[in-house]
Amino acid sequence: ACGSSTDTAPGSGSGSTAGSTAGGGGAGLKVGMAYDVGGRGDQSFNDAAAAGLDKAKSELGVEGKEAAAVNGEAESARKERLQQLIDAGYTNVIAVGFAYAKSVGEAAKANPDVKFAIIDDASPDSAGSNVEQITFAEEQGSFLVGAAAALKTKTNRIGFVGGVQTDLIKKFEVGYEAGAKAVKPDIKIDVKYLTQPPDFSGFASVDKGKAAAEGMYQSGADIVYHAAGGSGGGVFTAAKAAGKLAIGVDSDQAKTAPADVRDVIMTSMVKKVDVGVFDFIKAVQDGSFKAGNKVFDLKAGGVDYSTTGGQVDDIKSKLDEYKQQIIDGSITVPSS
Amino acid sequence: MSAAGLQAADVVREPEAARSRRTRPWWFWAAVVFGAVVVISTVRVLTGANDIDSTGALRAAIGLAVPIGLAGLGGLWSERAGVVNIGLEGMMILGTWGGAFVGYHYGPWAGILGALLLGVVGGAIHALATVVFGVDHIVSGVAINLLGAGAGAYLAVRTFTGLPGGGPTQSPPLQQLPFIGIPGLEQPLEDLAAKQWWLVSDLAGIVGALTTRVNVLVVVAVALLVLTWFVLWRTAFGLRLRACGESPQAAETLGVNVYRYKFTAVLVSGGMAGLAGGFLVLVASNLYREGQTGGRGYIGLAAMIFGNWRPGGLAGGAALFGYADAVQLRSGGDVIRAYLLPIGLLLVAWGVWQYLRRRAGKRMKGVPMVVMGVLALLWFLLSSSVPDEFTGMTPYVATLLVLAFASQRLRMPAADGAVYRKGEAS
Amino acid sequence: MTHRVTHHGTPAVELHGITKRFPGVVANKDIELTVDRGTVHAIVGENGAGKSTLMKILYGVQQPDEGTITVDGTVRTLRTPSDAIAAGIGMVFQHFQLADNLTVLENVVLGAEKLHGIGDAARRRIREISTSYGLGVEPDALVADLGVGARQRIEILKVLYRGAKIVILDEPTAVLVPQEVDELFGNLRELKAEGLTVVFISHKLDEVLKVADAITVIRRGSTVAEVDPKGVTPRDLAELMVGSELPSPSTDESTVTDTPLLTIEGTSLADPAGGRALLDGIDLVIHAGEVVGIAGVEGNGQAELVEVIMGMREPSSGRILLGDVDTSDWQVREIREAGIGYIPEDRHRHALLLEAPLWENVILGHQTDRANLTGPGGLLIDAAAAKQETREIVEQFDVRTPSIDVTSGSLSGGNQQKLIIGREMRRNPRVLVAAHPTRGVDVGAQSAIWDHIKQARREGLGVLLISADLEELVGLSDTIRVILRGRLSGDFDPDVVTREQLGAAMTGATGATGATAAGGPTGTDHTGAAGTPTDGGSR
Amino acid sequence: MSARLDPRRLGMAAAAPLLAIVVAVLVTTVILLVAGDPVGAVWSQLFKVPLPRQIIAIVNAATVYYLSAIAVAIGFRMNLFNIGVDGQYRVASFAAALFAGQGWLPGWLNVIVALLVAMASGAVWAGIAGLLKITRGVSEVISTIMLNAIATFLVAFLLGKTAERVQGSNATNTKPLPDDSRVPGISLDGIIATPSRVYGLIVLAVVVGFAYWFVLNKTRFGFDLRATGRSESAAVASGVKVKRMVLTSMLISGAAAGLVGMPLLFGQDYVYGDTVQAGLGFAGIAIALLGRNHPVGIAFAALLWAYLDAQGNGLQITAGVSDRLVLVIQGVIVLSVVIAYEVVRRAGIAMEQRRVAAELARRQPATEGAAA
Ligand SMILES: Nc1ncnc2c1ncn2[C@@H]1O[C@H](COP(=O)(O)OP(=O)(O)OP(=O)(O)O)[C@@H](O)[C@H]1O
Ligand SMILES: Nc1ncnc2c1ncn2[C@@H]1O[C@H](COP(=O)(O)OP(=O)(O)OP(=O)(O)O)[C@@H](O)[C@H]1O
Ligand SMILES: [Mg+2]
Ligand SMILES: [Mg+2]
Repeated sequence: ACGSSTDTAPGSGSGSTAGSTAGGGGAGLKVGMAYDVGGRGDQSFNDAAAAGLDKAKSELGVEGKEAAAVNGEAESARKERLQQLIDAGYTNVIAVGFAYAKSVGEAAKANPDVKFAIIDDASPDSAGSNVEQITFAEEQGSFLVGAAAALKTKTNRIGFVGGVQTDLIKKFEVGYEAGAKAVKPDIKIDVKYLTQPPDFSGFASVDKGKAAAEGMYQSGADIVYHAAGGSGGGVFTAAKAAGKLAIGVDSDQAKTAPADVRDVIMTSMVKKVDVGVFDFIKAVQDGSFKAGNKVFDLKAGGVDYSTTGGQVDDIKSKLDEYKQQIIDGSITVPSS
Repeated sequence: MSAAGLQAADVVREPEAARSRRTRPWWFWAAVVFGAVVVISTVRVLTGANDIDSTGALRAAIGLAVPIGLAGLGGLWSERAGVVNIGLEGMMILGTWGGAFVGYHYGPWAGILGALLLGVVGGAIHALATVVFGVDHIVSGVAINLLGAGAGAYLAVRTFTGLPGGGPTQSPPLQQLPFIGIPGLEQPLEDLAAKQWWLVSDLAGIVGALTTRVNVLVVVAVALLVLTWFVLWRTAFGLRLRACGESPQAAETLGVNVYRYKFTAVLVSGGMAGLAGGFLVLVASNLYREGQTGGRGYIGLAAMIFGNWRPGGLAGGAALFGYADAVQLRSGGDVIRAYLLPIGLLLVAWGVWQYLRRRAGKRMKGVPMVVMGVLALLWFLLSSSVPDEFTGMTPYVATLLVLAFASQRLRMPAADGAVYRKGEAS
Repeated sequence: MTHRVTHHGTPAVELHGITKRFPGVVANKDIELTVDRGTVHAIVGENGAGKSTLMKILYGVQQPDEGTITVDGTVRTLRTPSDAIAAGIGMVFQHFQLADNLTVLENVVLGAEKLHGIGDAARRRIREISTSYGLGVEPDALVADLGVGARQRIEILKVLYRGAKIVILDEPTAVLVPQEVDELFGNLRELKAEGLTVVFISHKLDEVLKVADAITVIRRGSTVAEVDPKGVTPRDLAELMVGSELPSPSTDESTVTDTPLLTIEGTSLADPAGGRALLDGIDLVIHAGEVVGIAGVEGNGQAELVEVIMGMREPSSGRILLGDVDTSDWQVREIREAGIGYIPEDRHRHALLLEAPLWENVILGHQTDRANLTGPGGLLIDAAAAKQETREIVEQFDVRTPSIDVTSGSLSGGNQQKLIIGREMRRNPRVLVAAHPTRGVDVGAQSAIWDHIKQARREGLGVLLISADLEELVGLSDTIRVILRGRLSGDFDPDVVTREQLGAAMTGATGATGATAAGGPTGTDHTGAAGTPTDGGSR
Repeated sequence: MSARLDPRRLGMAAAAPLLAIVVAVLVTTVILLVAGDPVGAVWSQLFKVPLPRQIIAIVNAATVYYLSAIAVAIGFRMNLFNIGVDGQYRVASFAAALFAGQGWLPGWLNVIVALLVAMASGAVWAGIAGLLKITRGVSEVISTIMLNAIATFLVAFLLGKTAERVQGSNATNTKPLPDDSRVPGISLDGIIATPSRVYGLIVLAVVVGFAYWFVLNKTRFGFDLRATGRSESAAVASGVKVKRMVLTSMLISGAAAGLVGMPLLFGQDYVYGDTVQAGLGFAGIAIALLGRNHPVGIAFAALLWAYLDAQGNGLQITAGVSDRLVLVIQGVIVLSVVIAYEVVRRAGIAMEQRRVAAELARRQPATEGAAA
């Protein structure tokens, strides 16, 4: 997508940016997207958001402008990014990641005419009359894959690899554990976080993900769930080498992971960031934008488990049963 | 001329000359290693922390140690020639991009060359700044870290975006380099290791990790280590190179072209660091990923200093770090707890010995050790595992502890970091 | 007074019209030099006269701007030392060019690996040369473990190993004691006998006269004379060097009093590495107005003695009294504050901040001297006062510098030394610890430094003088002690003691302490040896 | 005296940075051309006049960089390479945020004590490296690298234990500062029209910078410190207790590092959490070196750094070029600046020597035989 900029005459100043030319020619809505660290192409969280934008481009004819965060950047850099998107005329701004919470809050106050969406945050920091706070019930989706892992394990031991030990990733772990314990109260769960904030390299350390998962497989676990972004690739490699199974995260990784490891991905906890993004854009276009927190939970179809590959077909009914119980509230999944 | 007079003078000088600083013989180190295995094996049997030296843990350790070792080797080449190289991290990042880019388009073998080459480019910049322009070595190194990080990321955006499975921060998956091993050994060793016998299973685990399913690039790395030792300490080229790090003026007055040796050394240094990056993309991860080096260049530098600017020592430092990292990544809370036992005992013993040996005034030096040792032992007895929050620190704490107890004999090349200009011999 | 020397046959080296300019200074100007084969040819001149530069040109370290170099009848262009080595030239530099942390073998074969490799063949060859010239060099020793004499011999071995036919020695005797100088000269004669040619630079004119077959005098970059050593005196040579008459030696009366200033009692220092004690029961008293000279082969405890006195090391036993105050456990700063001045042996390492301006260097070592300080509690540096002080030092001690704001590194060695001496003397110390105060300094500056020391002595200063220059020791000291293996001998009276007696005591060849000529400080002066070293030389 | 006012020298000193920037622009342009990125768009973004709010942001960022660089520079002047400023300021920021968040003390008192807490904890963290160096001879390069990593784990662990959870937030933060402990920004409304404000604690940077200059250049302690940095052996012989000096300067460097995060804490974030700005210590190394360890030089370097950061932020949006390019430019600038300085320095030395020699040649005839 980025290659397009080479087509622009040097010096024209208005170089079209990543992905901005992919959409239809319609003079639709102008959407600015501020990614978290990693940006478009991270094969993970940011890519899911990008997918939502791409869909909006092709289906709704909106125009997009994108920029990504840098590791360890200052708060002011985030604020400035949002402001520059607005200055460039992209007056519907999506901030991807909770790091933007404060910036969105302030930018929203300073630009009351601009519509904002923020992913993964529903705190007072980012709240505003022109802000949609999009959050996901990661713990609910994780509960389901946790249950799936417990149902499938032969060794009564499963694992969880977290990229960076943040509260957000902790939600995945807690839900996963609850799901597994709901099926087998005595199940043993190995947990490993690759790095601690503010060292976010745990989302990019394939080798560490691999080492962690290998350790789990070799000490008896047979299914490992990862919430480790790019490091998850290492978990899959380890599963493949050990002849064991893994669980993907965010998107349906049995479809997106490298072809040779897809068969070890038993299921994935799908977090539909793309849906959140698309819905926001659509709502703004429709004029049905509503400020406030929009929770994408199981009930709303914002999180789910995937069935690609058919490896969980045999337990699907049990999983759907749990799903129903969560939706109707008879099971409350803890989130921390 | 009076040979007798000379003898007399030599006798007079004896107090100085007597202080010889020979390095320890190889069997000393062999004995140390074997002793360590015995201790570890005993601890394993006593505590049941079987992952302490399992083949898997050791394989992971090797995988984590190699990039650090290669980076350290890069540091060694450059610093032995008198050029401080804090820019290893940047050169490594360049290597990751080079390895991935070339590896993707021309296959993993070519990828090795790509990584090497990009590292050499980083080395060339450092050499240009430090050797040709005589810039402060640390400044140049810091600049190269910035440059490497920026260039790697920038190039990745330009070259990986739009490739299948690639993106601005990530390359497409790369082909694997082959693994090799001594055929027919894997199964028997694995069986033996599984028996969990004292010493026997441990040795089987170690031999297994070293002889089976070893990536070719690991073999290359080990070969480079040995080759480095050979070239630097057993050839005329190496002698000249080291002389440039010890006394460039002396080398110059004997007809050595110091600039050329320094330049070459820094290029090789870059190549090694690049290869360290290449290992990350070609073996450890099978793809490029922004931020993948995660400060390993600095750790490599630390390993080299740890190893007293010697290949064997730096291999030891890298191995220690890699092993500790592997253990902690493999959720090794129980293994780390197991280590509290020998460490506690060692500290107590050392402290007591200090107390007994020292003169009255300095006896108290042993006391803190005993206290620390007792605390370690208590921790060992009262817990079943070290909490996960602490295991992550293990490699760093272990390195610091080892240094704190064994440092002091470090000696860097005498002219390391000094800017050399030709024609200043006097 | 210039004695032209006639040359026969093809000279080994002919330098013709050599000119070398450095930014703003002409180091060599139209130099002519002819060195006959199989001779020892000396070059003398003041500090900065251009001797080293000329030799570096001959050795290819630096390139001449003009002029030709002819070696064995062939005109050569020597771009690097390799070219010179190929032409059969070897050089021992003014400052040793050795890598401390390499072995002797490695230092020797470096750059000449093609000859015998770097292994056993080379080792054999080194042993061979060592034996045949009696150098006593052990190939596998670490250079760091060796003393100066041994290092000097390694430097010579390096040259011989390369098969050099022409050997340049730039001030090889500056750091040697008499025995070592004799050995070196023995070596030179042996080399000469084998047909080698030696070019030799020294400030010790008596030595020069002793070994040289011909002498070239250089003054401010130009050759002023070539003389035959027969028939000239050191004084003639010195006057040729400086281009004017030298001052006549001053006469001194003893100023020794009964007031002990510095008393060292039974002081020992254990070797941290566990060897024999570095200092062993040192007893020494320095009285007001007395100069106590310490002679000895380098490495026998001189450095340690100074370090113990200055508080850089704590003695393992014994007492050091300043007046009647025990200072044994004082730190350097307290000791300096108490009025001990210090002229270290290695000025670059211990006495100067080479990158700092002169006035900051004048503060160094006297940071707590109220004269340099201002503000409440004296916490601030008084730059203005320090600069004024520096100006006065520059004036009074003839430090040749254009400004006090230039870095001390940009002064020549002699001027650096004068600055250091000025800094210490101006503070009116009670005791001065001076190690090799005139090492590598030219004759003019040297006598100026001596005058300052003598002047202060008259005013009651006590001096501990450590020197490798026996002339200096004999000329300045009221009492001489010899240090050997960390022990001090009894007193020698400088007026009656001979070189041989001192030499024997320094090497332990005889019952050294028995040779003591007179006990205690003596009242006679020793004019004959003081003044300049040049006339005391030929005993 | 003449050394100060020599116009040629002054000219050369000014030429160095300019030359460096020209070289940096050229090199970067070549990179852009090779990569096929729009050269004009990049430079017009990087060189366009920042908007008022961006100027404020640049000044604010520079404030923080400045403190970090001073902390590094203190070590450098002693020949100590404190790579650990990064860990030190994170430990300190956390401790200060934790303390100040409790609001035990009222208003300004809370701020001042929190600053002291920060300095103390930064000093303690750096002191570990100092102690290891003087007691065990551990290279501060290694120990500070290790301590950076250990700081990460320690702070993350303690933050996890002490964090204040906010409903709906995924960020992990300490308890926010009470309102009366937030340091108000300084409005520059009179000069440039923007509601943005400069950190109130920019005062801290000014004070620290002045103190750095004053202590190093004017005090006895500073003299000892610089002497040790220039020649340890000479310093020992002059009576400096080098071990104590190492520890002291490590402690001071750590204390200064402790202040790095304070403008952020009291002027913007009001909490310490996992989205706090990281890597400031490493930027500080580059900035200190770029500013040649000089308090004013560092100020310029910090502003340049912040300027490039700020202008680079918009690269993706206005020029469609990866903002990683800024890192490349920063690296190229550091290299060209130091190379230019080196070239100029050598020319300067040659000039000085020429002067010395000329002066000597002039005085020589008069002083000949001066030994008398
Ligand atoms: N590399 C250089 N750059 C600039 N000037 C130099 C250089 N080397 C020598 N000089 C100058 O050349 C002159 C001659 O120096 P040289 O070292 O040859 O003197 P020397 O006769 O060997 O003195 P000494 O007896 O002290 O060794 C000195 O004035 C010195 O300032
Ligand atoms: N390589 C060089 N580059 C620049 N200047 C030099 C160089 N070598 C010497 N000088 C200058 O030459 C002058 C004399 O230096 P040199 O060391 O030869 O003095 P010296 O009197 O011979 O001292 P010493 O007797 O200690 O050798 C000084 O001003 C010094 O700065
Ligand atoms: Mg000289
Ligand atoms: Mg000389």
